[in-house]
Amino acid sequence: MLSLAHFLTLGAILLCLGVAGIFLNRKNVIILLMAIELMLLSVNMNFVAFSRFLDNLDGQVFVFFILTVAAAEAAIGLAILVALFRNRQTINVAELDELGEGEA
Amino acid sequence: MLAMGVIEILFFLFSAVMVAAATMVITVRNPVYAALFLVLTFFSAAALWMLLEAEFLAIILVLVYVGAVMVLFLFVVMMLDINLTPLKEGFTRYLPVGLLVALAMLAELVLVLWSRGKLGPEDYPLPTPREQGYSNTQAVGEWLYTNYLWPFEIAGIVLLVAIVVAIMLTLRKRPESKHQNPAQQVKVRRSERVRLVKMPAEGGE
Amino acid sequence: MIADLPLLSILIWLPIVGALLVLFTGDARPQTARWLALIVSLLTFLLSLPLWTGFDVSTAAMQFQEKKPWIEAFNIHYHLGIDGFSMPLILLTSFFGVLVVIAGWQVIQNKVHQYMANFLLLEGLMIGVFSALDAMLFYVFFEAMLIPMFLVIGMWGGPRRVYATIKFFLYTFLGSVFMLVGLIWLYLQSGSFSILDFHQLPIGITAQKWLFLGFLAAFAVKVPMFPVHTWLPDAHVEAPTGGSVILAAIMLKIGGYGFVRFSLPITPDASAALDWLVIALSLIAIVYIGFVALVQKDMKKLIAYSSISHMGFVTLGLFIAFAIFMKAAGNPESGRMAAMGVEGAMVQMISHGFISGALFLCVGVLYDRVHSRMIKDYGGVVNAMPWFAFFAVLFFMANSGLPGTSGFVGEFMVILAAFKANFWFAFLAGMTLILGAAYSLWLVKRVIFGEVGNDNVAALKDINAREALVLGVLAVAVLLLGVWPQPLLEVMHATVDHLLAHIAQSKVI
Amino acid sequence: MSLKTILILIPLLPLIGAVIAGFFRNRIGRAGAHWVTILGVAASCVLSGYVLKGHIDGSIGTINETIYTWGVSGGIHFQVGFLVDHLTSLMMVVVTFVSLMVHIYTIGYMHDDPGYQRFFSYIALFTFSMLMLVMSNNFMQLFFGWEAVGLVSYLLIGFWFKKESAIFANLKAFLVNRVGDFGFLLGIAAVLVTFGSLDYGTVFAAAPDKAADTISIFGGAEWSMMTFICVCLFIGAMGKSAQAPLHVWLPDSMEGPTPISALIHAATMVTAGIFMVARMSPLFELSDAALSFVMVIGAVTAFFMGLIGIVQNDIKRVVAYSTLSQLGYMTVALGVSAYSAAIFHLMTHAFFKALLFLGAGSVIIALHHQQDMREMGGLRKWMPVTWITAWIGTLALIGFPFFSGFYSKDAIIEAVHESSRFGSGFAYWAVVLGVFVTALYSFRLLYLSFHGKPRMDAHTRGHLHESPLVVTVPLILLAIPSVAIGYFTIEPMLFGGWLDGAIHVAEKNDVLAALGHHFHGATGMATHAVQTLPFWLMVAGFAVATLVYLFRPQIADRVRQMVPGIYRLLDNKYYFDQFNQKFFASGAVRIGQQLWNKADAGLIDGGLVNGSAKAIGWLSGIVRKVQSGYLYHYAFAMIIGLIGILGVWVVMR
Repeated sequence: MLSLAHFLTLGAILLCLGVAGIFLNRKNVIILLMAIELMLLSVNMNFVAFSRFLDNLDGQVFVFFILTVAAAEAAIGLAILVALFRNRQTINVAELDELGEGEA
Repeated sequence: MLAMGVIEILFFLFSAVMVAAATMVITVRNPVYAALFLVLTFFSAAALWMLLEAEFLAIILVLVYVGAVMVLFLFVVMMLDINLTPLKEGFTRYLPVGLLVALAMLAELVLVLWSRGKLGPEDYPLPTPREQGYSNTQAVGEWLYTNYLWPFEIAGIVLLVAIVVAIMLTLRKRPESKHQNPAQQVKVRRSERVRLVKMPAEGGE
Repeated sequence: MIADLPLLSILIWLPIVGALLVLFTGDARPQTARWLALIVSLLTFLLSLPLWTGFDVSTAAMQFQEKKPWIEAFNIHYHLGIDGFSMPLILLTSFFGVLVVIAGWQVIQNKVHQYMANFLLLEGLMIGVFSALDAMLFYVFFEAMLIPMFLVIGMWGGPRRVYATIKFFLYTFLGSVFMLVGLIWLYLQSGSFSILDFHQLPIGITAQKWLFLGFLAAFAVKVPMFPVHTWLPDAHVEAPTGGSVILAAIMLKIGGYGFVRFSLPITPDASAALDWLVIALSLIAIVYIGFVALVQKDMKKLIAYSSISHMGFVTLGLFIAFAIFMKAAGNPESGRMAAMGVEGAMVQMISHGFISGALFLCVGVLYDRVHSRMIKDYGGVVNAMPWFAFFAVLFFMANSGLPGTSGFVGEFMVILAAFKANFWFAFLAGMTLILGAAYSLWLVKRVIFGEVGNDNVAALKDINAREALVLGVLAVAVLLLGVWPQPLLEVMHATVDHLLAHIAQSKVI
Repeated sequence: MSLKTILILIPLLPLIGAVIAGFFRNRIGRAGAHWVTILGVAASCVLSGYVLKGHIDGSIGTINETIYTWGVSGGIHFQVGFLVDHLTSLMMVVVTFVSLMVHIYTIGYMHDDPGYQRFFSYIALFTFSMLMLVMSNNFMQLFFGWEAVGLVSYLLIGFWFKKESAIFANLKAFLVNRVGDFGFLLGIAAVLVTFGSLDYGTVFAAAPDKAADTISIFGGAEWSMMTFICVCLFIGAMGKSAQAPLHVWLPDSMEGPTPISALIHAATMVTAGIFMVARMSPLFELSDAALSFVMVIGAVTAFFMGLIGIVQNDIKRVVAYSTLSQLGYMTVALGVSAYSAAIFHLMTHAFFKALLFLGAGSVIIALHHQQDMREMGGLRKWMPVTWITAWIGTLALIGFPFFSGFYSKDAIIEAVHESSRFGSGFAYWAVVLGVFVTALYSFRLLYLSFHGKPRMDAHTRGHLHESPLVVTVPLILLAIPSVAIGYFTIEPMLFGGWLDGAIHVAEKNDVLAALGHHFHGATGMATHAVQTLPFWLMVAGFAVATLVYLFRPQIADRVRQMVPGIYRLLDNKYYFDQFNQKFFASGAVRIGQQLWNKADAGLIDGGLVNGSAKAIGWLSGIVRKVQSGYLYHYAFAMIIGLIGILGVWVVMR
């Protein structure tokens, strides 16, 4: 029998993959963004599962909003990326340390 | 677990595909491949949501996410002439750490999930399927346009702002490109365009 | 009729909306911005007059009340109303609203629209502070007020403006967060944010003491009391003239107002138990700051220190009430002198508003011409600017508490009441008679009188009609209040009596 | 016109004149300024005369009217109103008359001054303030007038604001007066707390009941409230009436124009303290200690300030020190409960001292603002009117029989002699020896400036001439009362009960009543004077002055060399100025400097404010090392945090 736990476990695995993705691809902003998408998906997965098992539509509505915001985020993130690339000719995160102390 | 019904089979199938695809997303070298694997992940997720009778969201995920957002990703990846070599540096070096962190987290999450022992089939059995004619889309729509009207409108504004911002960030004027400026066209005055020239009448000499 | 309108709301929001309109005029049309700001501020002032004419002096109840639910989840209301304490202060605010617009007319040449908008915004928020009867509403106005002031000093200020603004902001903010904690605690106890409910809420003595200290932190910084006063001289020195005027004339009063609206009625027992603290700090402020003012080399700094010293009378007047009660020991006739202290404090606030505002305007007049605030850069100004000298001497005399000017009234009443409480209170407070005259008139001697100090002074032009109008209006106000303070006193009798009757009762459960 | 209207008009007319002359000075011009103020003062002088006449013939009684309520607070009504009794009406006439004379005189004296209109505005404003002071029926209004005359005095001493010495003097005058006012205000506060009212009538009526009240100031020691009140009030009087040690401002105030020295710093304002104490007699009578204090202060001032007058060379300063000394006489009279004698001397002094000052002013104009007596001499040839009136003033001042000063001063000396109050022995010798001193410096002044050889330079001598009519007419008009007023008024003033309604003297203190038994008419008093010690001391002073300054000037130098210590002490005015400058002025500045640098800037700003900022800066300097700026570091930190929190949650659950 399928249970809520199955779905939640799946979500957990997905989240951990997203986290691992951030660690492994620490220099490539595009893949970082994708890893974030993975993590968002895991959250969405949980929401949908809860919505179904608790018979409450709020979860789905929230997924809807998360999708909206994620889309906006992706659009802006990519736009920043494009602007960044134009200015710096790179998307290597290791070279983007403006926030740190100059000499560090 | 002995008698796996169709639903269980489908669940494990799609789950397996999804986890595999997600693993590929974070491990392949080429971002194009990564994006494509992400598409696959989303497809699997959509299928799983179908199993959960969230048809509307499943479709939306495929249409909007796969159709628009991921395509955008691909565009960007392909448009930008990215030198991939330095980006992959240190992949193997960070592998152990990443795995360790991910596994630690997973362990914790699983611990949270299972140690309670209240999330099993007995506590939350799979609800009975909806009867014929039930429309998930309609239900979500009704819910959305009543209880969540304001947040919905705000979400719309957020999207609008995102569009404007994305354009603002990427728009650049190229000096060589020719385009018209309506504001300046309207503002123009006669003296700037017409020059009256006095010429001597012909044959005056 | 005008009286039926929601006057307080109009007074708050008219300047704020006006500020937005002024902001929209843009940088290119300074003249429009100026006129628009003038019209809005004049309108606000005119609309504030019905508050006075329609005010019922016989009752201590809140008048012109407005109440609408705001955040129902926390029982927060948009609740406005005024009594004898807040009404004069609102009038003072709207009055100065007009004056600063006129005062900044020519002086400010860059980003005029933003300057004017800032002041209108400030005006609306300050009126909001004085009329809010809901603690959360009060707090919002109280904090929001910092923003325009921050901008005014930060954008049009002097060379060290960044240091001054940050100091100003951190000081006041640090104080007010303690107040916020107190307000939330009161909410949890009473289930409402209404200040009037707080007044009636019985509270244990320990809790009262903590609350009192929380309020003290917020209001002592605003007043400012020794030893949290050091932000004021810096802020004043760096602020543009209009900023200094509003800061001295109105913003400091919010501290004093806070004491009568929060500390005294909400925590009367703690106030009685800790009155020695406030009295001691006030007396230190009066004497110590008097000495410090004496040696200032910068005119604005001197006036700023003198403000601190004068505001010491406000806190002294408010808190000697308890000492008088104790001395009167149940004899109600004898305890009535307490009212003189509180009323003296209120008069002192209004009067100090006029005088310090006028003094900063005077310094502004000189600064606009010579671009220096240093005393040594002047000398013999009277030779070139006789009319200016007339006003300056008048206001400095008022600052030193000359009878017949408003500066005398408050100090006189507070000293009389202080004597009732304790001879030494009156003795130390009376020192201001000497010190105040010393620093005020020494400045006059060095700046106004004497041979022409240098070529800059020789080239000075006397005040123009616009400056004369502003200073003249203030001079009339200072003299009128000094010769006949009864109209002002009359307004607050009922409220003061009510407050004193209230704080004489213990609130301890 | 009702009486109330008249009373309101009396102070208001000069005020209106002042306002018009001040604000519209350019519109109305010089003549307009002096006409409008003179008309205002003249009108109020006439009206005051009318009131006085009413008092004399009994058609007007004591008036106590409230004009308006200034404020009500704490159940106490502060009102503005007038109390006009015999004392007040006398003061009103003296004030307005001298003021009128000074106004007229000013037309000549200030003729060439660019601040002409301003000057008239100021002196008219002064008249208003002084009238408010004397006509007040309560302490608050008294304080108003008190400070207002101080303000005008401040403005007028610094009238020539370009002169550094003038603006120093006016600051000094105001501050020293403020020290007195500080005491005065505390006294008023004590009155209010004791009586619950500031109204004269209420307070005086209740005074006997409160005689036993006490106040504890230092710990448990109980002081008599009445003594406390009276001493505090008298400290105010010490400031205004320049009693030692608060006298230091008066000599310096001579930096102001001469008409001011006459009006404010001789005739009227400085006598406000005397007037005030007399007015408060119902309170002072209840405290012997306070009266002793008053008497001793007065005696010290009367004798020691007179001594300084002997060594001064500035003509106005000599007169100023003489004023100090005469004020001391009045104060002594107050101290022995001879209030009427003090007021009597106040009145006669107002006339002859104004006369002397204006005479000195006349000399100063003639010599083009030369004030040093060593540069004068022999002026009688050129300035006969000034010379004669100066003689009259001098004779009145030294108390020559039949002159007004004789009656008032002799009455004081006799009263002191009669008194048995603690310290009256000392006071008696101080005032008696003071007569010798007075005669000495007065004739010194007269001889040095009007007699002997002319010592001014030839150019000045060539231009010498008598002053114009606007100057000499006031001199003559003032000379008349200087001669005669004592003779005609001593009987009603001192023994006829003229002031009985205004001044209260306890039975046991009434020295004047005791004197009254020996009094047999003004003529008798004058002829009897030949047998008294003061008369012969005066003659001795005259003789010494004549010998030293008219015939043998070298004696003065020899005496100076014989007692250099005393000379230096007197020349430096007992080092009061140096002490004040060092101790109070520099001391206050040094305290302020220390407090500002050490406490304000050092401890609070440096330690607490910037110190906490520095501490935070130091801490964040350490913490900022964590902020590498690399995105993945932040992500890493977030994830670690997440794992940590999750772990805690798992464990804690």
